[in-house]
Amino acid sequence: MRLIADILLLLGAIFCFLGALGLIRMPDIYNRIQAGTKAATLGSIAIMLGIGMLYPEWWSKLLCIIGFLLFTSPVSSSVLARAVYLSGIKPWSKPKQPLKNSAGEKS
Amino acid sequence: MTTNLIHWLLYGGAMGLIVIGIVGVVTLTNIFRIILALVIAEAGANLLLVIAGYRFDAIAPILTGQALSAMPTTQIMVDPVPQAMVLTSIVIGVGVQALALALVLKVYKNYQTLDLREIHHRMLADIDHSSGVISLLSEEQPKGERPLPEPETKNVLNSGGEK
Amino acid sequence: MTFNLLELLAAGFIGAALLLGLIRLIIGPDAPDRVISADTMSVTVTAGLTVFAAYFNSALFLDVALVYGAISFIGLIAIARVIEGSNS
Amino acid sequence: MRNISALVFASGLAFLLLVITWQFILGGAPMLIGEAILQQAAEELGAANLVTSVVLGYRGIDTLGEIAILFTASTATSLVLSSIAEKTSAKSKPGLRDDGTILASSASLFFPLLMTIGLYIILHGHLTPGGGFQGGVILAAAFFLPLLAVPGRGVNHSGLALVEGFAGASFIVIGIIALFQGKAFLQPLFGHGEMGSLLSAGSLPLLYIAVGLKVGAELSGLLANLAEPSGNGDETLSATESASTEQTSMQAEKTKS
Amino acid sequence: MLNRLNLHHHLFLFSTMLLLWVLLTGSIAVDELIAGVIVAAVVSLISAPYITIFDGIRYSPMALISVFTYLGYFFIALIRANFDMARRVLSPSLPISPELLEVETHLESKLGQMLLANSITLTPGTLSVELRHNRILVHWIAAPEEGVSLEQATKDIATGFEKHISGFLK
Amino acid sequence: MNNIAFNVALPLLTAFLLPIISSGSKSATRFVGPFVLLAMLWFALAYFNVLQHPVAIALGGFLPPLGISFHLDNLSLLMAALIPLMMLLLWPYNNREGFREESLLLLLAGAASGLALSGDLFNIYVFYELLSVASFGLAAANRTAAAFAATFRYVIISGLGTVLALTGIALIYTQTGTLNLAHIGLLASQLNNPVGLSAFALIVIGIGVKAEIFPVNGWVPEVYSTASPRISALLAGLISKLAVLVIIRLLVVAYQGSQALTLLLVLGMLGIIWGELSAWHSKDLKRMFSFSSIGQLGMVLVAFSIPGDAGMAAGIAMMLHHLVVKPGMFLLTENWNGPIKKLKGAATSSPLAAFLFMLFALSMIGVPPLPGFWAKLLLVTGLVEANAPLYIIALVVLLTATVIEAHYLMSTALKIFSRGKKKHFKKLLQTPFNLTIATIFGAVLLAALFTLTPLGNKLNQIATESSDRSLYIKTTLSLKLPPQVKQQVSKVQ
Repeated sequence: MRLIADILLLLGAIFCFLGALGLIRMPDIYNRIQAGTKAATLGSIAIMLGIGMLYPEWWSKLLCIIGFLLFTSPVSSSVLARAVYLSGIKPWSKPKQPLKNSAGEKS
Repeated sequence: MTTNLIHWLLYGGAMGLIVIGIVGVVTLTNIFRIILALVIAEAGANLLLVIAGYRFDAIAPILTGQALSAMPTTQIMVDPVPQAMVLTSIVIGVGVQALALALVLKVYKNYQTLDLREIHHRMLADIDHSSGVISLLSEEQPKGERPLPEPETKNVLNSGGEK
Repeated sequence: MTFNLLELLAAGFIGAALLLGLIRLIIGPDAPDRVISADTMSVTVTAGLTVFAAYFNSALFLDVALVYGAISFIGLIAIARVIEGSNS
Repeated sequence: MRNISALVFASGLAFLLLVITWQFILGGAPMLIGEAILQQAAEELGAANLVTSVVLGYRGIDTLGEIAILFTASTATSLVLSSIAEKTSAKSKPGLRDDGTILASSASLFFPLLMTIGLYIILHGHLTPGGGFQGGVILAAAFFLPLLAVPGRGVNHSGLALVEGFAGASFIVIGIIALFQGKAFLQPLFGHGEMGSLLSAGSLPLLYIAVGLKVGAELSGLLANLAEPSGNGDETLSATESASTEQTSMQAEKTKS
Repeated sequence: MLNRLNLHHHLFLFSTMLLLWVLLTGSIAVDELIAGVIVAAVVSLISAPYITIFDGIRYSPMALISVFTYLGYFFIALIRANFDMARRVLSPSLPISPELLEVETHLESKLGQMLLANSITLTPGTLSVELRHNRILVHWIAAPEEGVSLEQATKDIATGFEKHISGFLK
Repeated sequence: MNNIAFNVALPLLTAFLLPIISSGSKSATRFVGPFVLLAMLWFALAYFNVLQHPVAIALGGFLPPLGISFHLDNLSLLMAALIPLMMLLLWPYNNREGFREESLLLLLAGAASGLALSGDLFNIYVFYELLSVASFGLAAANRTAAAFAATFRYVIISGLGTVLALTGIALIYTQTGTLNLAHIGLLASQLNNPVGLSAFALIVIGIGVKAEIFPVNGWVPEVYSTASPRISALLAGLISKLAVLVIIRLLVVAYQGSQALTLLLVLGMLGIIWGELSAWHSKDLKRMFSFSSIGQLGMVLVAFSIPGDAGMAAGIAMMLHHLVVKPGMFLLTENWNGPIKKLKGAATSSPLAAFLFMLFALSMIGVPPLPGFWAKLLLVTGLVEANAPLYIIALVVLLTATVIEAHYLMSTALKIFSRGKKKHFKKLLQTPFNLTIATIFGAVLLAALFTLTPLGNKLNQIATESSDRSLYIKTTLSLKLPPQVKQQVSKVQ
């Protein structure tokens, strides 16, 4: 039991780390949001599941935190992405490619 | 030895925050940044207060689990008094900051600038004007025609005080 | 509880993640970059607080994690709205 | 000149504080009353969270002063901002774009969630690290989130005033009831209950509910007040503002032209 | 009719809040439950007038099942997303070709649209930026080189979730 | 017996409920406040009559030093009685605008009472902050652009003071492990080191923002000339005294050494020099009075820095004198706020006001029969008896300051009594309301002149009582001590 919990913990921590690494490596803000949000969310959930296995009496509160995180994390990243988009920052694209015309418009 | 080092680092850090904040308050000219500096200084003072009750290797002063039945508990706990004080002083800080921000809004609305020196000059001119004393400033710039600076501070948060 | 090697390793990774987030927070270059790194860090810290709870064997930290998550969410939204309004 | 003197002052202060730090008896504070409180608070008050015993018991009047400070700050803020707040509350904020659907929907989803969490934190203030202030902040956040999502949304100021007035008054009234029972002002009432359960620690949870509602209402009011007239750096408002004195209105006209 | 809907609405809010309370306290002692009932009642009474988001919920047993299938689908997508992201972050060449594009949704309720947007955010390589009417602006980290049409993008990104969400939301 | 707590609880309760009351009936708002102030006055006076020796009251039933205690002696009760009295005199009876100013004034009254009574360092800090925030709101209540700017500077300087005071409190806590003033006094030996003394300096400078102490009084002229005269009168007359009270309590109880006294002496002298010179240069009445208020508070500080009963008596006398004179003067500035040279003929338009101005000015300078003279005499004899080089310097500074004071006040008086043009007269007419209140202050001053002997006796009694360190400590800690603390206390002793 403890081994599974530990593996979950480690996996989650590694995902958190990869998210932060993505934050450093990605070229522009949209990609950073992508890397940061996804990895950190799954990483945190895995960590909490691991903790829940270590301490079964905590599962209800951990479930609350997981649910909360699952709602807040995408919302906050969408809101931030929207703010960035509305403030006029265009997404980075590979330099050699021609720009596509459908990118900036919205209905 | 490590305990002492940790203590010293904590106290030094808190003092450092206080000093940074106060130096900021005294030297900055952008009134918004002055408030931020004040916030930093307050954070330093709160930190100092809370580490006054710090003990190495102690737990939070909340009884849980077995400790509830076995009183008085054998575990070492940190001092609860500074924690209560810090709670109080944080709330006090929030109130003062909100008031200061409201005043910044009004001052900016009236004087169209965030530069403290500029605001101070205009305020003194206003006081002189209302009490009928003709000061040096208002002699140079006749009444009612004090030039307004360029409204370059369109966005309060980002543009800062580089003037 | 005392941590075994795997758990210590996990804690180390969390610390490293926070460190990397801090680097992004410092180098910026823009406000949104800093904000997203703060957001990622806050999610990581929420997870870290549960690890803390396990280490100190005390469920109290879970409440702290919950409140921390809620407050940082609100803070992030507020800052995002400011960014949105700023450059329009 | 001013800068130099400021620097001299600041460096003097820095030197003083560093000397103080150096002088510290390493190893921490003697903690006289802290130790005594740790020893006897649980028996005396029956709250599992000893910080709560200090906040509401041993230093209850500090807490009264503190909520009074929040109230004062909010009153003073509304006094400072009142001349505009009445004018623009109906209109939407000029600077912000209209709301995004994601945020608007999630705001109305989070409103009840955050409120429940806030009330949970308040009600368990004597058992867990939470309490009136922490929970009050979450309540305020719950009210602030819809305001962030839909900036034009008006806030029910009179309702907030009602809540903050009665919450603050009930804190004092609980204190005065103790006085009428022949005890001291703000002395805890109603016995201890079973340690660690929800219904324990006498009147402390009641006090914390009052504090939580008060803090929540004050902070919501403050945030709403600050959010309403700010206009996000877009200063067209100052031209229309009817200033209270001749002077400011004169200045406002200058701005307009 | 309206009244009935209102009652549904209140009951749903109330039971959700009560569930949240029980999960938070982690106990079903009598005093905690009573406090929970009071809190849930107060919260649902206060917030019900402001909350129009729960309109589109289908109350049926089938809906409950599709909630679970949705959750399963979602978690699989989340895990896939993470391995995908890990691969991109770790590979030295940083294989990304980001693009902003739109997808269309047929969900009508606000809650459904929001869930869809959130799901898109947490799935492989996509991030929903803006949701307006029934279009979602998506940032796709690995858009095909030659560009995609609206229909194609919708099919690639949104349809899977939409199918599951429409099971319990209008 | 415990009902002195009402002096704090009642005004706060009323202030909390005032928004609700005012939405019910506007007229009730106007008379609820004075009624509460009357009740506070009654509570304070009731204690004053029966009090034979100092008493401590444990709030919440928790014995000090664990809980917070109120310390009641003649000095604190005198202040507690003066607070509602001054508030009643300066209450905005004619304010029809709303409830906010009244609410802030009530909060100010509650905070001030708490500050006067409290015997706990952190509790003092809390009430001090409440006092500050309420006074910010009152200072900005005029809602002019200049008032906002002045209040902003006031807030920032105050915030700085807050941080310094909080740092000082934290340092004292790390040194002694307690917050109760009496308990700190018991452990005073642990504060006799650089850390303890710098804590005192930090607290003095932090609290000194309200007491208009030298380095942190930049806000004084601006706020006093932008706020309405009633508010200036309140801040200069009453609030500054409460801050001074806190400082002397700390001084008496915990810092008996000479360094702390020297610090106060130097700060006081700098305040006198700066204040009086600036007052000499100022061109309008409001700012002249603001600066002279700084100078006067410098004198108060110098008085308190004299060791022993003599200093205490002189300081309290100066404090009370300033508390009566300065509000009266500020009330006169309502319609006399032009430049001083335009005040020609003011005496013809409102002779009573001119007479009052003359009375206040003469008393402030210290012309013999008036109370100001006796206060200054006490100070001068105290300085002479102290007989140390620094005190002699202070004496010289004081006498020079008196000469300067006499010069600017008398030249202003000359302007007022000289003949002016007729068309100015209407503008210089005093409003009857303010004039009435100022007359009351003048009457108090004159009444003091005729009751000098009993006043002097009472003053000496108060001074002896409040400069008695062991009495203060004994009063608070003679309540039944919890066993753990008793053990620690005996260990320390």
